[in-house]
Amino acid sequence: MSDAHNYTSDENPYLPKPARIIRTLPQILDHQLFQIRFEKEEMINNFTYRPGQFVMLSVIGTGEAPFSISSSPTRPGIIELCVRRIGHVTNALFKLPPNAPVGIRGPYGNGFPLDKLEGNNLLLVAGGLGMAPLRSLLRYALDNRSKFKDVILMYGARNPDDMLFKYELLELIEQPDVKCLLTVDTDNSGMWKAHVGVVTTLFDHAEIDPNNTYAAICGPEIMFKYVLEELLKRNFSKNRILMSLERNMQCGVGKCGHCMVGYKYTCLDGPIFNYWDAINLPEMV
Amino acid sequence: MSSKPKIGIYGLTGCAGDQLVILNCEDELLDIVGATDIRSFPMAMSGGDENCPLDIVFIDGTVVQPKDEEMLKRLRERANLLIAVGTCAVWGGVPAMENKFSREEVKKRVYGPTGDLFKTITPQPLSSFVKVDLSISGCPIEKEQLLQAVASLLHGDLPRLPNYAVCTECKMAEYPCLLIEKGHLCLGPITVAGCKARCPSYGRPCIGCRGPVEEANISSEVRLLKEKGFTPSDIQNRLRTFAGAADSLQMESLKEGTNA
Amino acid sequence: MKIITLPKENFAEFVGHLCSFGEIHAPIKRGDRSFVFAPVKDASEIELDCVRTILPLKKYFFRPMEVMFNFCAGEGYEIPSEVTDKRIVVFGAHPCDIHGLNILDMVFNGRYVDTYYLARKSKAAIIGLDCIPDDLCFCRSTRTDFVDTGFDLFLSDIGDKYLVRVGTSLGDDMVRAAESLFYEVQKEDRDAYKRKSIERRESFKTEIQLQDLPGIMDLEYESQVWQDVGETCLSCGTCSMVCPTCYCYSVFDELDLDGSSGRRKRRWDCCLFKDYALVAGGHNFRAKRSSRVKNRYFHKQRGFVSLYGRPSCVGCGRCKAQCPSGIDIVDVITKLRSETRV
Amino acid sequence: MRKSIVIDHLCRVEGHGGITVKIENGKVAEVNMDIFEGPRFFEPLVVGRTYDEVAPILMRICAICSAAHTVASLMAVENAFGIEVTPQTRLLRELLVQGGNIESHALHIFCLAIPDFLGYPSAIALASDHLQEVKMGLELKKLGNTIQETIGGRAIHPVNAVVGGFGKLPSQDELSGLKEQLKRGLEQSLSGFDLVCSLQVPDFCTSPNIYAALSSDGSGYGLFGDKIALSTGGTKDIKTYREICNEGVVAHSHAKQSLFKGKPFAVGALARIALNGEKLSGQAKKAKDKLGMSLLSGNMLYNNAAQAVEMIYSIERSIEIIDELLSVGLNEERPVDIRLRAGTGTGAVEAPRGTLYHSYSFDERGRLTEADVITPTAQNLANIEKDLRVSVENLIAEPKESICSKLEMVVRAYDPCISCAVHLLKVG
Ligand SMILES: Cc1cc2nc3c(=O)[nH]c(=O)nc-3n(C[C@H](O)[C@H](O)[C@H](O)COP(=O)(O)OP(=O)(O)OC[C@H]3O[C@@H](n4cnc5c(N)ncnc54)[C@H](O)[C@@H]3O)c2cc1C
Ligand code: SF4
Ligand code: SF4
Ligand code: SF4
Repeated sequence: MSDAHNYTSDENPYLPKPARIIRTLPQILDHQLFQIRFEKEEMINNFTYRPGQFVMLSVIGTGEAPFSISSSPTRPGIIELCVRRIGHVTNALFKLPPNAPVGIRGPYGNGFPLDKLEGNNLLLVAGGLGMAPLRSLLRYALDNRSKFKDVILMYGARNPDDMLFKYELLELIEQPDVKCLLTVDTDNSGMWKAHVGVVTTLFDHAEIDPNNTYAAICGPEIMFKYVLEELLKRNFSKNRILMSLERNMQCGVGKCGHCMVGYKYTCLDGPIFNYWDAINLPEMV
Repeated sequence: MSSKPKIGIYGLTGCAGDQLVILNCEDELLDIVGATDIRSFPMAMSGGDENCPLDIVFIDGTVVQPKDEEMLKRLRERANLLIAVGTCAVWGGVPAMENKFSREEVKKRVYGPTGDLFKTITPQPLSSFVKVDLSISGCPIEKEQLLQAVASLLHGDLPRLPNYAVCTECKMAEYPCLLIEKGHLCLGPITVAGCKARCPSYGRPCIGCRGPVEEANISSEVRLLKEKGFTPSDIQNRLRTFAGAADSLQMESLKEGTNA
Repeated sequence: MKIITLPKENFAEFVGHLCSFGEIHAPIKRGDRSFVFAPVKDASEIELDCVRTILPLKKYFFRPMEVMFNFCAGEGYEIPSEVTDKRIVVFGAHPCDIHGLNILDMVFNGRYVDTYYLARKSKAAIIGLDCIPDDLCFCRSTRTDFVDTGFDLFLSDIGDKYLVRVGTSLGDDMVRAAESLFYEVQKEDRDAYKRKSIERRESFKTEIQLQDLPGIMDLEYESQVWQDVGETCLSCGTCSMVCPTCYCYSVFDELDLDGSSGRRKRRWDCCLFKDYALVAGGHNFRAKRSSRVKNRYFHKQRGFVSLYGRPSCVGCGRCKAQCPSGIDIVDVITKLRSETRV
Repeated sequence: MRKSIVIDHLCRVEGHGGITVKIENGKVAEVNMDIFEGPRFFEPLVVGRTYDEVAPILMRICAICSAAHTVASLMAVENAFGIEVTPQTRLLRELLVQGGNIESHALHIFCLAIPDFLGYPSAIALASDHLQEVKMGLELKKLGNTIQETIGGRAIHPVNAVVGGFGKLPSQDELSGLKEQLKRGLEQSLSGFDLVCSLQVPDFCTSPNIYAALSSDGSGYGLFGDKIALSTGGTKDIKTYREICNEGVVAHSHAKQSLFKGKPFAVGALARIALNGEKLSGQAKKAKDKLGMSLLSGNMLYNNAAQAVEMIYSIERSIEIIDELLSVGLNEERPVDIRLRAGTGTGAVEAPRGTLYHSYSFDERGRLTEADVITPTAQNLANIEKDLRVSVENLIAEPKESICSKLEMVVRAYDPCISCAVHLLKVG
């Protein structure tokens, strides 16, 4: 209105930055881990993020979609996204040839409040694809082991073939500095050595002090419900329960309106919400 | 052998308008031909291959006789992706307008005894007989949507077509509302967009040629048209001109509230 | 603020001077009784008495459909020059229109800036004009009947002159370009302005009580009102398209036949659409129309207050004027307030 | 010896049709033009509809000639209510119909017929050897579509032409723009004509023909008129179209066939030029003169040449119409008001393939009680069978494949529009 301004493309938050898929690691049926690196050296060096944040991934020509970062900022250079094949963009992504160009913008969202978490016990509870954002936090905590007290992971999958990051996590079971509890709803293989039963049954296998623990939960809606019950039963403060929400997102930067829950933008104020905030969002009750 | 997708373009019973839209892509036609391997397009070429498997088959027109049904089922067997093009293929179109009288009866009246030589069935959209992978509606389809669809399909993706009402496009283009300003019987609120509100742009009410939008609130539309003084039979006629076979337009659902 | 007067007989000449600041856009007639902002060549085409246009001014800065960038395999992205090239002068923006833009300014600024909106906005001059409300206007209730920022010039009709408030240095440039047409404010001008101002205030016929509405909305979250409106609503999207402060959009890619070049586009979206809150896999966070209707009101009257300290509705009455099924925002809010059901 | 030739599916014609020929003892026993396009029963479907719904429904009989259907339908409605439209509306409607004519002829000549004469299966195949020609054809086709879009609001199934006038008028700028394109198109249509003239036209189907066409009103050649002219002499009022188009049901066809006094007759570009060709002027006249008498030799394969002449005519006439509209300036007029009354009306237009009749009756509330539509292809069917028979008789010594392709060529020369032909009328 007063001073005409031509915005440069650097200021344009919608322009994806060129990147390449350098490796894909099949996980389970229709889920793959994509390792992605920016094309430009300066992007590789400057791209920092917090566990729990997400990026907008473009398969140019098909579209864009949000994905949590599964890798940890403690291991820079490569971004890992664990993606479920489910629609247009993800289909196109799975069909890309090796070394294909993609676009990345971000990181977006609040991520986990690391400053608060540090010095506390961490309880990570994941179901299904919910492991994607929690793996970032898990790796971060293990790489910064001294900053945290106990680290407990509870992860449930439908059966052993549906478990993401299975081998990596099985290794953790042996590791002393983390309590890794894995469970499956049913064991169809007969080879499963860890627990069988829904995630909440794992609570019997860990000692948790609600006063100096933060719980981070991510998974299907129904799992949330039962895990919350379990935590509240154990007198967890609603402020110490963190959850990652999923909503439709078209922009990732708080403009398009789609991810609005009540009056919060999942992309700006979330996707990590503490339970108190979440129940105060009109649409979450 | 080329690796270009093998395409077939066919018409069942209809005005062939949607196939003509393909031919009307004068500026792009040679590009389309270049990017694909058109195996059969009886309206425009002779000597098509009527047996090979097809990656994508485009079909316009309605099923009104057993011959159409046979042809459709045969094409389904041959095709990886079957695309219904045009309101006739997607919703039954004008031929399916009225389903009150028996076709056989009319046929007798019209053709006399010779009518027995051929059979007719109640006009129905393709989806009544086979699985349809993508529906591009419009009477005729919009060129722009067709080209978008072809580009997406060649890329291995299905196009994302508008899933909102004509009113949205009407307002985006800032046309005065004919329903409000002139009391016209406009079906814009319940018709699926994609035509850029073509009729309102000419000061004409939408007659619903693209068929109903998903979850259209038909009962509210009917109520408001009645308030404007239209008779139930006029409203019903108008509603069922292009998509008489659509579930949402059957009389029962006109009465009930829909998914409020 | 610098305030001067422009005699009405000088108005046409002044408009003539404005073209050097950009293409002039002002309300003109379309259809039997509708108006739109459109390019005008001279003052005679302008409908000075237009109460509301079909679309608000957002259409100039946040386009109904726009190309965000073109892409071509291996060549990166190119932002269309249309975004930044053109200068326009919008004449005849009413106070609610300007408030609408001020609200969009807040939304499109912030932690991330929407460069498309802001670039276009930075190239436009806004000349406001006072208006006489009709039955549908309730901008007094939303406190948007008067505006003191967001314009370069603002004209108030005080009889045979306009009182002109100069809001920005660009506005001042426009005045200076035609300096001889303007005069200093006289005592009778001040009196006339105050008289007109009272007259205008008294001409409002529609009022709603908005102050404590956020609380009422929380309280009436489960109200039958939403169910009723949900049954009437056509989900046709009209209200959002015409609302000066609805800014939702959807993003999609369009591919050319060659399969490697194309463009990313966005278009206005509407939270009343079935797919708005749908996520992959088929879960819909607002599957019912009533929940979507409720969301629209919540966002405007409740959520925006939490985020920006004010509701985003500017009381322009467009949604009511244009709703094919006649849903009236004032009516809905009044019902919600008087709702007694538990 | 019994032999039969069956062409299951005719390609490069609109709709579904085939040919069956039975040969017994070296003689042609039976020749059938089979039409198995599914019947859509348009006429009874439209009964009970209000007058303004009729054209939008009935134009959907056919996509290629939807402009002609629209205009004929509107004229029939207006005729029933006794309404006169303004001269401006008449001009704009004519322009719309000319646009349809250009599009349809370009499609037929370049995409369907020329490949025939040059021995290609399609325009696509033709394009690999004659890219320039195909491109030119597509551009001419586009020109016809642009006219229809500008005036009718859509290239297929126009939305802007309504009872009493037009929804929205084209702007002066749009019209001047069209004119520029038409001028370019005129050049192309002349080269197109030369191309058609260079084709060898075989004469295996030559036989005497009766022609029918609207006798163009006014001094010039035209696609409108109140009278039907016949090459057997005399004219008839269009209201008596039933006397000419005596429709009958035949067993092998979903379409009815028309006979005039028991004899087949032909409509279309060739018929129009035979009957009204004297009224041509400008480049079109020169083109017609260049072809000379061959047009009237009774060889329907010359229909393509006649279409090429008409394409020149339609372009020249369109320019003329635009000049006329621009010289007086467009009048911002609304459609003429309608006073409902019970009545019957007929409208006729020369569609690209020949004379098209729409005739309706309405009750006093403006609801349709009866509709009758006679399409050009329906009128031509009997004549096509006649020509097929003549051809088989002339070609009987040739191998089957060659007969087949030549028979297809005959059918295509008529540019039949099969979905048009399949309509319905009440018997008795
Ligand atoms: C913060 C966040 C983190 C996510 N992290 C992951 C992850 O780590 N791994 C993973 O596999 N998935 C993740 N998702 C879900 C993922 O975004 C969807 O699966 C993806 O958008 C599907 O896109 P599509 O085009 O393949 O699906 P389609 O069904 O074809 O398209 C879905 C449409 O909805 C839109 N959409 C926007 N937001 C979402 C959403 N959240 N879910 C679904 N559709 C959406 C898309 O843009 C698109 O227009 C996450 C979502 C959010 C919001
Ligand atoms: S004119 Fe029709 S399409 Fe346009 S807003 Fe009104 S009802 Fe909707
Ligand atoms: S406005 Fe309605 S009738 Fe007109 S083209 Fe669009 S969908 Fe068809
Ligand atoms: S909600 Fe309605 S009244 Fe309020 S600003 Fe939007 S359009 Fe205007």
